[in-house]
Amino acid sequence: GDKAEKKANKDEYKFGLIMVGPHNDHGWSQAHYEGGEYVEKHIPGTKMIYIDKVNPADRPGVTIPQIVDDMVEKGAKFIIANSDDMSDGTLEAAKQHPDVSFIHISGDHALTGKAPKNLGNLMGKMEYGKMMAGYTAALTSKTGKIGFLGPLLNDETRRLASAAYLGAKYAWEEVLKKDPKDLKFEVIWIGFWFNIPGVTADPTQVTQNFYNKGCDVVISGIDTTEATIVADQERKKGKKVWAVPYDYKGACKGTASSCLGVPYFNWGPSYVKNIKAAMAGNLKSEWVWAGPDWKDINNEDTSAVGFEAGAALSAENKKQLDQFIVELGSGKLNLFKGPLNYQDGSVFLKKGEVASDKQIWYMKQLLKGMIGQSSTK
Amino acid sequence: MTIIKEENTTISLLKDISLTALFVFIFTTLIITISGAPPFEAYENIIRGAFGSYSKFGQVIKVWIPLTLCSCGLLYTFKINLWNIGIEGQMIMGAVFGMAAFKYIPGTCPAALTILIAFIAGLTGGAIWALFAGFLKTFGGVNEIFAGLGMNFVAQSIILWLIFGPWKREGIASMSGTEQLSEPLWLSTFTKMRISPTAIVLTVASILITAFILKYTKVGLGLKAIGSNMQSAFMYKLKPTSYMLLAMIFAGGFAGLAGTMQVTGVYHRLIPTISSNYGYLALFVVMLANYNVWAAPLVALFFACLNVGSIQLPMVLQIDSSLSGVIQGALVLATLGVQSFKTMKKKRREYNNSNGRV
Amino acid sequence: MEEFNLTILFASVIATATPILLATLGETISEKSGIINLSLDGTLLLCAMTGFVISYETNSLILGFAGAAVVGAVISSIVGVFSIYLNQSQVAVGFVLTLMARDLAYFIGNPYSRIQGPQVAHMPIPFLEDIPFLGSVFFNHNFTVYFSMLMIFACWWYIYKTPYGLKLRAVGEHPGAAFSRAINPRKSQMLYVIAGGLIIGIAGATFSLSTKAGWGRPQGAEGTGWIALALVIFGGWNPIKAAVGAYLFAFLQTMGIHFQSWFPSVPAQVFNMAPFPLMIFTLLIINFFQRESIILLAKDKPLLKTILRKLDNTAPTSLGKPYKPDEY
Amino acid sequence: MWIELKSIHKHYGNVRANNGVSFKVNEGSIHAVIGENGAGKSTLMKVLSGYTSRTSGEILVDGEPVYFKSPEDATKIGIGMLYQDPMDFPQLTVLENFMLGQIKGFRNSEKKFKEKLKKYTDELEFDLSPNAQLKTLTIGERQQLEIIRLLSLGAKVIILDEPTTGISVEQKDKLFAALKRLVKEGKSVILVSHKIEDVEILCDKITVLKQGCVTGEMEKPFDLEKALMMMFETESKTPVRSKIVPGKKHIEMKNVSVSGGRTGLHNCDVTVRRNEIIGLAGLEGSGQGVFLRCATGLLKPYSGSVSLNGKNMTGKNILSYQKENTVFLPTNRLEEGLIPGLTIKEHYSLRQKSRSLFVDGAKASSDSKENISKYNIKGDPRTLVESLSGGNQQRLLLSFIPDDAELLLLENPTRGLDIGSANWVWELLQDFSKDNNSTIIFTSPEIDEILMIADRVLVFFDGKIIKDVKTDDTNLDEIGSAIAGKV
Ligand SMILES: Nc1ncnc2c1ncn2[C@@H]1O[C@H](COP(=O)(O)OP(=O)(O)OP(=O)(O)O)[C@@H](O)[C@H]1O
Ligand SMILES: Nc1ncnc2c1ncn2[C@@H]1O[C@H](COP(=O)(O)OP(=O)(O)OP(=O)(O)O)[C@@H](O)[C@H]1O
Ligand SMILES: [Mg+2]
Ligand SMILES: [Mg+2]
Repeated sequence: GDKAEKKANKDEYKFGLIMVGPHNDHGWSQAHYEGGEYVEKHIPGTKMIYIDKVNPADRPGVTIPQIVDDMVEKGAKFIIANSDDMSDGTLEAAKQHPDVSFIHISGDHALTGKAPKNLGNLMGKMEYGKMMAGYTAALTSKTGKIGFLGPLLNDETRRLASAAYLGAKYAWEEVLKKDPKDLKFEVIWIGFWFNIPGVTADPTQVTQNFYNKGCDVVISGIDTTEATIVADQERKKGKKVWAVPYDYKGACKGTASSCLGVPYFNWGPSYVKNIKAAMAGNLKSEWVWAGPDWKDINNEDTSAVGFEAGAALSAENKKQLDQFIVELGSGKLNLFKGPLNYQDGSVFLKKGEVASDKQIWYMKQLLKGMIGQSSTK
Repeated sequence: MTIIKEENTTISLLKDISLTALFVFIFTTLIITISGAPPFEAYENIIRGAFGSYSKFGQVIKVWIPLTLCSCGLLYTFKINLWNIGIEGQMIMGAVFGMAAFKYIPGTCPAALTILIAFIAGLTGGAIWALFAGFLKTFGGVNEIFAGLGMNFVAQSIILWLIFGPWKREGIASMSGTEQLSEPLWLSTFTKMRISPTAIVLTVASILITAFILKYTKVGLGLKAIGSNMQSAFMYKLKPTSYMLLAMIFAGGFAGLAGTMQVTGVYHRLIPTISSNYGYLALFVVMLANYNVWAAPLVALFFACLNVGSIQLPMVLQIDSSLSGVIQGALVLATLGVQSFKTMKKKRREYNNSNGRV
Repeated sequence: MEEFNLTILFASVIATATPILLATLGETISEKSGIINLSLDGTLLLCAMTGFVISYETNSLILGFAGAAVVGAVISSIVGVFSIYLNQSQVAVGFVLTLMARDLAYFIGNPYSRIQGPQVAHMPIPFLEDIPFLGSVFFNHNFTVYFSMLMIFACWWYIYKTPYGLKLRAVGEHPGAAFSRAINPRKSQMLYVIAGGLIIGIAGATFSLSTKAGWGRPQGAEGTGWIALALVIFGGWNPIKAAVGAYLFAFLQTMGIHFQSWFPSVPAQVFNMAPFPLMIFTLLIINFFQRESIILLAKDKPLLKTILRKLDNTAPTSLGKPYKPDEY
Repeated sequence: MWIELKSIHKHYGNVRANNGVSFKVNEGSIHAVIGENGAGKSTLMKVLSGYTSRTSGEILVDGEPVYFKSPEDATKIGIGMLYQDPMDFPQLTVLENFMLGQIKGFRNSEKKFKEKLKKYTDELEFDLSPNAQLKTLTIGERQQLEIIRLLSLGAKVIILDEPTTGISVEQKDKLFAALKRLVKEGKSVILVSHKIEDVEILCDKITVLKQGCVTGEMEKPFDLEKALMMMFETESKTPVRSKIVPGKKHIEMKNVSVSGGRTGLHNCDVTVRRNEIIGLAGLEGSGQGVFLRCATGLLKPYSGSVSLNGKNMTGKNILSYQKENTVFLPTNRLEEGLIPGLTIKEHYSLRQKSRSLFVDGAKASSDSKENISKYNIKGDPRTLVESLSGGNQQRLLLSFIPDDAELLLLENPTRGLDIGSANWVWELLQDFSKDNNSTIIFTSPEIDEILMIADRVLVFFDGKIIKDVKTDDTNLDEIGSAIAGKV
């Protein structure tokens, strides 16, 4: 029996998934984990090896090259590293294992030309999801005060926070026709993708602080679900507050009373595409930024990002949201269109100018009108 | 007569060790079973994870290095009866000073020289940090445990401030660390095991130096004397204060060296958790090694195996790798327990003997 | 956007302080009897995990709290047995336990991370909550908060106003003398270490069932134990002063978020560190004012004398020193 | 209530603190237990009060055998003890100290106890304020409180272990008056003391202990000389005092006050000249130890000044004193002189003078061998010092006196030595002093020894030097009464 098993193992195509957070975090890492499961289901003969919580706080002393070595020993031919944090390590490991294919999520080595042939990048166009998040938040908000629970500061997070702001601004000014001055959109950064006690600011406290300050919607930009949990607690105390979680389709589960909806990643289809290419031996070192399937952004076989409306979203606002999605999809509406200024007043997009992918990707500051740190000066 | 005595101690040592191991084995097996995983498979995976391949064993060595360095440092402070819990912070400050050297020494300086300066800087940084706790202890009367603990948190804040503030990556503020060092500043490594010969040589040298200092120099003897009875120090013209500070300098120096080693040899940058808890773990190591210079590296090796091997647990069995910490803790606790029972038994026997003579 | 609402600020200080306050009280009781329970940090986590897992499995909060309390008691009784009966260093054992309990919590709690579980319900106190300002600050919380506030006074009353408390202090001061006065020092030390452990256990469960509801790695309670240890010293082994310390710390922590916008160059988490320099400073002060020369200086200066008395945070005399009965 | 002790044994490991003690305490009497330091008096009393369990033997109370597991059991029967080392709580208040041991349950009965305390203080004419912190009280007042507490617990037999050490004369009178009153009421008192004078005034019967055994009993009227004989076995030693001409000022203390020890040292004014041999007399803990430690820089005075060879040394640490060739040998050999856990050879290694960083093992070996034979130490270089017998530990310590020592401060240098060895040591020291022109200051509990060796005697009482006299101008009686505070 043992031998047969080994033989069967030999025929398997193993791919390794390295996750920064717990695979059951109801957030970023779980979305990847389920993407991996999707691959196992849709490409027969593939098998996922995974390790989660790969970050220096949870696994002190453990490095990406080390894990990759181990996964390769276990037979992995394809490695996915799911955090921006793993950028240097993945590059190092890819150079050490030229015959193994690597995908670094959210990175840009393939874009900057640093990447060896066996390393590609993949990311979803979450700015659309975040626009929807901002849009629903502003539609729902009574006070016009919206908090954005930011992770760490970099191009990606600035991009996503700005996108959420643009969505909110659009809803506030164009849909609700309210005074632009009454919309207050504040970002607070905790310092990492999730809470590391003593190292990052505590997201629970940051969220509570938002609500205490009069925000009634908090948009989460972090990998874990503190925002919705706090929103739920506050609701039980009788406060009318909402939250928008992030990353994972099932993030609203259990906190229905406060959850307006969740912008999420659907990694499965992109993974399948990449792994199939790798199996056929023609995976290229590419920088891929996969967008939603505008026909049905929640189609699990085609759309890379989606927005799952939550139970707390009113029927009326849901209708508005659907309209908004249609407009975005048709290209009729482009929120990254000038005039837009950076926070310090310098010009981001001139009047009428439409941002290129690269401009959006390398977002150097928050946008004018947002409150919060743009960069750490 | 002495020979018989020695034989006895060896046998009883073996007896103690097996008794301790048995306790721990039963305890961990129970814990793993409770968690719903097969215990023997877990053990097997840990062993394979540590010895399964060159690169895995190389990884073990990578953990062994800082652990052993910190243990060497702690041997000095334990010798003089100080509980240097601040070792963690000392390692952090070593890393910070080392990183500062890398950052501010111009790139025109030869890499080898830069690395050397960084090591010296790290050693100094750790020592300075240890001295703070030492001064608080000797001149301020603040217990070294609380002083050290406090200094750990202060060090943690400093490293965070640097990483989120002045030393952040361009446009980024993340706990993932500073910009990477340029490759020439990495410690070069053997290809297969990916371990650095420099690091190994330094570590082995540290063990030998520590053993030599503690065994053959007046410093070692003085530390032991003051540690055993501070009240008598004046008879031998020993200054307890100076010796305590000296021990702290040694401890901090070795810890600082370990910190710099993590920067140039492992992470190639500064990260907030650069000390990886190795300082705290080294306290375990030294306790378990019964404060013996030769046993400490072996225990450190064993602990490193547990640490590295346990990464297999989540990958293969989907259980948490913190099992290694549980085993380590249980080992130290069981050792302390067995020790106590032995002294109690011995005392009881003496008591009974003296009764019998009445 | 920084309009301050003091009511909300203070209410949230009271609420966030709850678990750390309870932990501080538990440790104070234990240390008052002479035993340093250094396992605090790990114990809190293990109890948080236990509380969450039990409540989740049984759907009973009471069982969760009870289970956590029992675990807290078990860990502290290990510290007790090793230091009181087996003559091992309290520090060594406590330290080993703190790391081990933490890892044990992560190990056993792994399957339960990041799932939605039961939480303590919000429970404003009728009528009292309507008092302006005070009502919202003190009486608009959940049960754990009221419990912690009650415990401050309960502990204070027990320690300073009852015969039992007198005996507790006596043991911490001079176990040998306590023995000559019909007190069994070992038994009472054991008892109070365990009592402290029970409270610490409840503190842990308060984290996972209320303050930072849920379990995960990290849970968010990490590091609190060390802070509580510092606060015990800061509070001079007096429950009320310790509580003031806990609230002060919670205030600093809450303010830390505001500080981010006021001092953008200082990361918020730096403010978490505040208790530690304070602790060291307190210890320095304690020692400084016990110097012969200072006491002499104050001899005929009433003002200086009162200041000294106020600052006198003397530790229980036999704190951390093992008591050995006069025989074996 | 009468008590009989039958063949009490108490062993601490190898030490036989009590080795078969038997005697009887009558009802309504004051019974004295006297003996030299370490005779086993305190141990015996702790056994009787239930604080310590006995190794073997029997205690009969009113003819009934009793066994005490803790002081509580003894208190119940009516035996209470005032311990030599204070067994009270300086951080707590007088009232709290009084209540401890009497209170039960949850009820706060402060009021009741306040009244009770007042009743007793009035009765015995003590003056104690219930809310004062105990640490602000004098030793004498703390003893008064303890006695009251014992009475309030219903003690019928009160044991007092060295109650007169460290209290003032008025307090002593007060105490004795109170004790006499109690005895009249039918209570018994056991008084443990060094002070034969106190015993003479107060007691009805004396039991003398030596080395854990009863060496004599005596009823009133006492023959004090005989009692002293039983205590100290004062065999005549060969008088070896040598006439010496004092030289220049060696050490000078001006109005020095130091805290430490039981009593501290107050306003000490002394000048010692070179070549003098000075004996410090006084009860243990009357300030002699503090004096020596101050003279060697171990304790720093909080007022006054110290000078050595004309140099001002005030506030300097011991190393500076050692540079002036001062040597101090303490009496607690294992606590303050030797280092348990280290071998004889390691001790000599530590004392090596060379500036080299390395231990010269060969030299340490030869040093230890040489000294072992010179000082007749029973052990070898590899012996751990704690396993040497007390006498040999003392010899080892004496061997540490360096050749260039000028000021020798010796605390009880012949402690634990038999008479032959003691004489040998003194011969050695005197020769040394002659050869090196050095000064010796030593303490001894035995007046005889002091009178025999010293040129000059300083008598300490309650932290003060109350007599400073040439040996030729005084005698045993005078010194003896000075020791007890009568000048
Ligand atoms: N707890 C103990 N452990 C070991 N040895 C002890 C202990 N207590 C007393 N001894 C030893 O027992 C002997 C008798 O001591 P004890 O205190 O009874 O003497 P003492 O007659 O009261 O002397 P002093 O006059 O100095 O008070 C001494 O040798 C002492 O060292
Ligand atoms: N802790 C110990 N370990 C080993 N041996 C010991 C220990 N203590 C005492 N001994 C040995 O026991 C014997 C008796 O010691 P003890 O101190 O009772 O001698 P002593 O009769 O008092 O002698 P002295 O008159 O020199 O004081 C000695 O041979 C000593 O070496
Ligand atoms: Mg005595
Ligand atoms: Mg002896």
